[in-house]
Amino acid sequence: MSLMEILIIVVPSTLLWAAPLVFTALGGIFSERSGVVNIGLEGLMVIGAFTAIVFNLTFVDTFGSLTPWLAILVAMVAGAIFSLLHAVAAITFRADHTVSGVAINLLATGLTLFLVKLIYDKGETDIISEGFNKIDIPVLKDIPIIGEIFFQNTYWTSFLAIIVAIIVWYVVFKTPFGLRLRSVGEHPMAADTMGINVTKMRYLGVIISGALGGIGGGVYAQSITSNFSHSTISGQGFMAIAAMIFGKWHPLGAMGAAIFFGFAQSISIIGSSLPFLKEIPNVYLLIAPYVLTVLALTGFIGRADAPKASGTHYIKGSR
Amino acid sequence: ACGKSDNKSETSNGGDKDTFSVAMVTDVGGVDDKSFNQSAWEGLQKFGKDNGMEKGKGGYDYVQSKSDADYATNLNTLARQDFDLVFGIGFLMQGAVDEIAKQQKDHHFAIVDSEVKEPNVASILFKEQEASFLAGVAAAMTTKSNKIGFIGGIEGAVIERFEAGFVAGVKAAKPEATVDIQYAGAFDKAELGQSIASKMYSSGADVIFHAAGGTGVGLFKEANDRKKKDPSREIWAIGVDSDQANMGPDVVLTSALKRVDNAVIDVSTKAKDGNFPGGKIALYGLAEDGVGLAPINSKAPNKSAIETAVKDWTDKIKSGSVKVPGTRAELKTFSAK
Amino acid sequence: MDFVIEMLNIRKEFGGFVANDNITLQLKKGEIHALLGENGAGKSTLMNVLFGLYQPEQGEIRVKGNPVNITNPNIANDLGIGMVHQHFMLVDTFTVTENIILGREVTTGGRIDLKKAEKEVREISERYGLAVDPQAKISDISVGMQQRVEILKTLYRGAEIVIFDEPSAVLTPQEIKELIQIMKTLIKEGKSIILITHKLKEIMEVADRCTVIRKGKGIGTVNISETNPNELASLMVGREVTFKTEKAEAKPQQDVLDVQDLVVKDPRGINIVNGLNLTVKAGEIVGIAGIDGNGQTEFIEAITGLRKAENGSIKLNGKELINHTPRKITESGVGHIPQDRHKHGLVLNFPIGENMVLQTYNKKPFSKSGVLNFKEIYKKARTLISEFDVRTPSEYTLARALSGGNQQKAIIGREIDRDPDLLIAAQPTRGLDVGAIEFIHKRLIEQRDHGKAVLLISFELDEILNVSDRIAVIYEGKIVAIVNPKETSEQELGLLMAGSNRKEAGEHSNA
Amino acid sequence: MLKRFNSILTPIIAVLLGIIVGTIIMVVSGYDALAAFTALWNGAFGDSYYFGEVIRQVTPYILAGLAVAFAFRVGLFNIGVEGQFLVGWLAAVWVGVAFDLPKIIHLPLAILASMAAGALWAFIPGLLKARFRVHEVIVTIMMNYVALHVSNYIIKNIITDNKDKTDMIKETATLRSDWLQSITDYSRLHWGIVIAIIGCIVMWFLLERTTRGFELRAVGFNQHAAHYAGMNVNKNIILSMVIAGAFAGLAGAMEGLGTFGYATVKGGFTGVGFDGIAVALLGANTSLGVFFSALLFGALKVGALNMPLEAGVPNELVDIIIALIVFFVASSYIIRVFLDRFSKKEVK
Ligand SMILES: Nc1ncnc2c1ncn2[C@@H]1O[C@H](COP(=O)(O)OP(=O)(O)OP(=O)(O)O)[C@@H](O)[C@H]1O
Ligand SMILES: Nc1ncnc2c1ncn2[C@@H]1O[C@H](COP(=O)(O)OP(=O)(O)OP(=O)(O)O)[C@@H](O)[C@H]1O
Ligand SMILES: [Mg+2]
Ligand SMILES: [Mg+2]
Repeated sequence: MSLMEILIIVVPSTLLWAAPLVFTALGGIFSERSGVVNIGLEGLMVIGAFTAIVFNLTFVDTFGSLTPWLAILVAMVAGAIFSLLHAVAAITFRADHTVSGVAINLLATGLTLFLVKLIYDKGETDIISEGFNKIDIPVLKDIPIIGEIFFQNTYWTSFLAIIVAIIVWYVVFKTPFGLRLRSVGEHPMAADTMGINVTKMRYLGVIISGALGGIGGGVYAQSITSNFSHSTISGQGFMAIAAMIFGKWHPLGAMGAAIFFGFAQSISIIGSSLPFLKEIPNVYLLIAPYVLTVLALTGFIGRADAPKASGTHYIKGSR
Repeated sequence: ACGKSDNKSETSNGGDKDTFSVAMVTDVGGVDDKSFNQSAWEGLQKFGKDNGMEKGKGGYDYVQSKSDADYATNLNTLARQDFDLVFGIGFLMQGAVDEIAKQQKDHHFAIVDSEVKEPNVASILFKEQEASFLAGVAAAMTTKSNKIGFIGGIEGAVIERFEAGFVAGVKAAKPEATVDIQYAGAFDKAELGQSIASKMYSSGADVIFHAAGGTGVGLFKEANDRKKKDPSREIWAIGVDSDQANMGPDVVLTSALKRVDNAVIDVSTKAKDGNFPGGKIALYGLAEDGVGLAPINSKAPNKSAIETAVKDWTDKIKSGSVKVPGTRAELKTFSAK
Repeated sequence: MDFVIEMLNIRKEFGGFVANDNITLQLKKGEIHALLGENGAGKSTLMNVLFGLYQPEQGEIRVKGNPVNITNPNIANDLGIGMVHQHFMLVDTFTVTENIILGREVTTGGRIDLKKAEKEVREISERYGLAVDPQAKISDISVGMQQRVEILKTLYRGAEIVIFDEPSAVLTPQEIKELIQIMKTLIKEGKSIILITHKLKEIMEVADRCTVIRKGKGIGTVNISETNPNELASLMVGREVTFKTEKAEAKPQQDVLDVQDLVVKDPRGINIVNGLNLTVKAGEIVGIAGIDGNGQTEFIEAITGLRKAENGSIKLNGKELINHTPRKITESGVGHIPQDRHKHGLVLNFPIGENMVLQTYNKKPFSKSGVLNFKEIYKKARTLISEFDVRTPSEYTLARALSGGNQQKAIIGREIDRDPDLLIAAQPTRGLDVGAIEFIHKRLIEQRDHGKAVLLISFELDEILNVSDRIAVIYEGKIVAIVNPKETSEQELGLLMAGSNRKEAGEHSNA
Repeated sequence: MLKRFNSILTPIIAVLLGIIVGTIIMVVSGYDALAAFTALWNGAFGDSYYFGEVIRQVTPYILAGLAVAFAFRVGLFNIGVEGQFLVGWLAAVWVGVAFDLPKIIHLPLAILASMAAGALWAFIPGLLKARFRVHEVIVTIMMNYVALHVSNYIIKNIITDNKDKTDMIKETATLRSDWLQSITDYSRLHWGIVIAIIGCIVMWFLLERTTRGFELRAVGFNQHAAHYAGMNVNKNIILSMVIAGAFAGLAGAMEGLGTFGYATVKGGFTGVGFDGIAVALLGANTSLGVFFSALLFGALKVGALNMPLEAGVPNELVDIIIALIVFFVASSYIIRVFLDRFSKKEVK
């Protein structure tokens, strides 16, 4: 296989894998930047995947090829609403953020499977007929070499994820909202004295993380699994958290990390066909993404500092 | 609680009831896994309806496991609920069936895809290689690039039978075609199936067969995607276990059928009639109608030629003149006359 | 009326505890109004009420004669009230400009316009003589600079009334001078100031009037021109106070601590301690005077093994200790009252009793073959609690629940009880009230009299001058001068700390 | 006094609230809640068999819970229990099938092997955290996947000849007991529960009564103060992960030597490790708390299996109830506020 051939296979698959992780990791950034640890991203993805699939199955006849796009909007709203539970617990009820996040994960899995059984009277949904499909990006696909590698046989969602990452970077680092969000996650009392409503900002951070986590789940289900079952989302939320930390809580960093995960994942699949990797027992390729991540963190990323006030409660007047 | 349990064991040991009841335990996949759990449940439902039984206690029913640790509990629960015959679906349940069968000697059990040597257990095995051999023939006769793909779930004896039979079928029909074999390492990761399929199609394969349960869903996704994008391209996928034609009317060439439903009905009927094959292996192949090949897609270019060839090979296998290899070792020495 | 602010009969409770009890404060336009009281008297609380952080249970606030209801800092800002907090309210990872504009961002098309904001910040800072680098990160600038950022924050919001809560506590004498200058500029520009400080000298120097509160109650307001420091002090405490710590002549003996050519790097790789030499003898207190950031923290951390030293030698009683583990150093006879009691000194979530054996838990009688003996641990705790007058409900109370002063007494008790040859006291009285300070100073002197070597680090020149037998001035990681407290002045020390050499410093202070 | 009472009352109220909300969900969805709870109860305690199964399920839950709780107490979040559990399971079975030894040696050896394997698996994130400050959450997540694939590989290619399942462990390595099975009507109850209880006691004693525990707790609360006090922070971080991993490995041994007696190739995670997180959190990371919350979880999980059959209610309902309980425990601040208000009124 020539390098070109390898790239033509690896790059779209990398981006396909990365897209849901990018969305969800960006969600994590909003939450943690506001000071609320959100280990419940996995659960929010579950909710997103569930609602997207249910919506898609129900309305595909009405909306046709528009359905998957509407479905991720619905998933976004569902994720945002569900994340309110985490917000109320972690911000208003002063729950330990981690505990509340774990509860979100448990609840999402239990509730969605319960609802699947209630709605469809079986353990998993049917397969959607209208998901996100492979496309060639108009115009760009004709660029020599690059066009073939990056813009053919790929998915709109991958590019949407990259665009959203750039938007998030802009929002977090270039707008008043972002400045306020970060100030609340670093030093809520300082923010309070500057007249910023800490509680409101934190609620917003968590809700946006729910929305993005919902999109992540919706994208995953509609571009990869095509149905919803107990195993649709199994660990991607945690991988998104890993991407967020790996990317040092920076939107573009998290995007890079998610793409790296996608790449490692692709290599583990294509590896057995590459001449120099062929002889290696399969197990090494299977664990490669995870080992590479750990090595990367140990080797050249070093320590990453979370927003200072993340995981803490802001109680007015306490010091 | 004590009194109640006494009560229960009394009835369960009584045995002089007039109705026959049967139930099954699924693995974590559940009865709609589009794979053998589903097939088994369909068989059980058919058996129940044909015999005028009702779903529930005293009729036919199933329990879904939520983890490996639940198998034994569920098997035992069903035995305690007085079902006369309890199926454990899948080789994963082998240990649990073995154990519970030893405890509940008055009940009949059956295990699918594995062997348990107890007098009250029937072991249901399939000659998957025969079905996949036919699939291999169909694939070989369809491919233009002479590159064919095989996606396996987790490596194991059952999937190895699929693999060996498939490769043998390809070789038999078109010796110059090559088969790219890859395992996903999971039965429930559609995304892995999709990536592997994408890789195979991108590197020239035009027919891919999967024996990977839910992972195989990704194969159909990828095939459909590519077909939709470029309808002129010949892209085919082959399903497994049940007829998966509905996964992609334009791309599913055929499916290697594993009629768990038929086997379940067969064993249940035998048990009901007092001929329970306890302690024996019930082996289902082409001859027993336990495996087979689904109808060839009408859009396939040389549909009738394939059908003829398949029929031909089927007869040879049924007659015993061709013995399809069930392991990689056997495959090495296999040669199709 | 010419009052810009009137706080009338303010009452603020914290769950039953009355922090402000019927306090009245009236601020005239263009005056500097001092607010004086002991630790915990309720000063910060009163100001937080004015700033909208707390809601009072009773009382009325008027701004320029109009009754107002200040429910959050935004309203205070809109009313022209700004506050420079006792603990800085700055986001470390932000730049100076970002901190200043936070909540009032300058935008063009939804985007923060940093260029424009920086220009505005530069303009204000030039107008009021508050030199800052608008692009610097807060974590990279000095404490004095950070304070200027705090002031700029209020001015940026167009504050007419600026509240300063203990602004000088963290500053060097030179910086304090600058601050006083700044305040005078502000008044000239038509602002009014409320100044909270424990330093009577400052009040005498800049304030026009002073309101005194004691234990949450208002004692009254006096004109500075009609009073003197002694009167203010007795109003504040409710009794006569002496300002000088009594102590006998020191009798220094052999060298206990001998530091030679010590070099310590900070995380950025700069030699923050840069060839430092110092000896401390048995029976003397050596005070280290210096501006924060000149290496005193790193110096102590190197002695105590909390930070790696690059080079040099640290000898205790002649034995080399450089880069040994903290445990080894502790056990060789070093006691350490750390600068940050919450970070280093205590495990706040442990009972105070367990904190008393933080270093000795693995020694008999507190444990035997790895198993703790709680009976002995709490017996020791009870002894220390009564000996060092630690006010706590019980020895099982979490350290977190104690007030700062009592936490500090517990640490001091623990360190002294281990009977070290060298006792290092880093800012042992920071934020404590007069009574506690007196107690701690006595203990340090007592240790000296028992023949121990004591090394005192403090940013309070008063404390250094009163307690030390010798003063070592640290500047840029070196001891640049050793002076006798009896033969020096605050001015001279201040100049030495700012890097002038001995001769210049002497000339300046004489001039 | 009142405070202590409230701190026991809070989790009880959380459990009740969880059940109430669960009931509402069932009623709204048109299920028979009473039948569901009856089925749940019968499925957990209706019979000595089910009680035995509950205890069997509780056993790994306790140990997995301890594995999370122990690390938590030292300030580390061990999401890697699942992986440590899998390698512990594998190691125990490996020793169980590979050797022929007298029981007195074989069983302890298999147990020790599981602890060593879990400890090793946790040592890596511990070391990376201590040495390079790499976030333990990421490393433990990654180690879970590595454990899954590596143990599958070892089962297939090293212990067996391309099979999906190892042989049964030798009789000399089993935790099972005919007697325990006979008194519980042939449940899979095994001696592991004794080990789990010993595990609780060990964790309590180690943390609360020893100098080592003093250090671990100090590091957990305040690393700076621990360093100041002369404790080796890095060593304690690594040690805490190693001990946590040993607990998780032990949990694996419970499955390998008790419940199953073999190890199989797995398509995905077992979930025990993740359930351990919830167990630990519900138990407030204390050994006694872990014990009781594991009991609750075990009963709910085993009892739930009976719900679809007997009451036609999806057993996911129990997952919802468990999640709600964790949620309410997390929000205990608000429960306490209510309790305080309530008790104040009483006094007045
Ligand atoms: N948030 C709070 N909750 C409970 N009590 C508080 C709170 N804030 C302050 N207090 C109490 O109110 C009293 C007054 O505190 P305040 O901070 O106003 O004192 P202060 O005069 O500023 O002291 P200092 O000189 O130490 O700054 C303190 O004794 C403290 O006990
Ligand atoms: N938020 C709060 N809730 C309850 N009590 C408080 C709160 N804040 C302070 N206190 C109590 O107020 C008292 C004094 O607190 P304060 O922080 O003013 O003490 P301090 O001597 O100034 O200490 P520090 O040196 O830490 O500033 C202590 O008893 C403390 O327990
Ligand atoms: Mg104050
Ligand atoms: Mg104070």
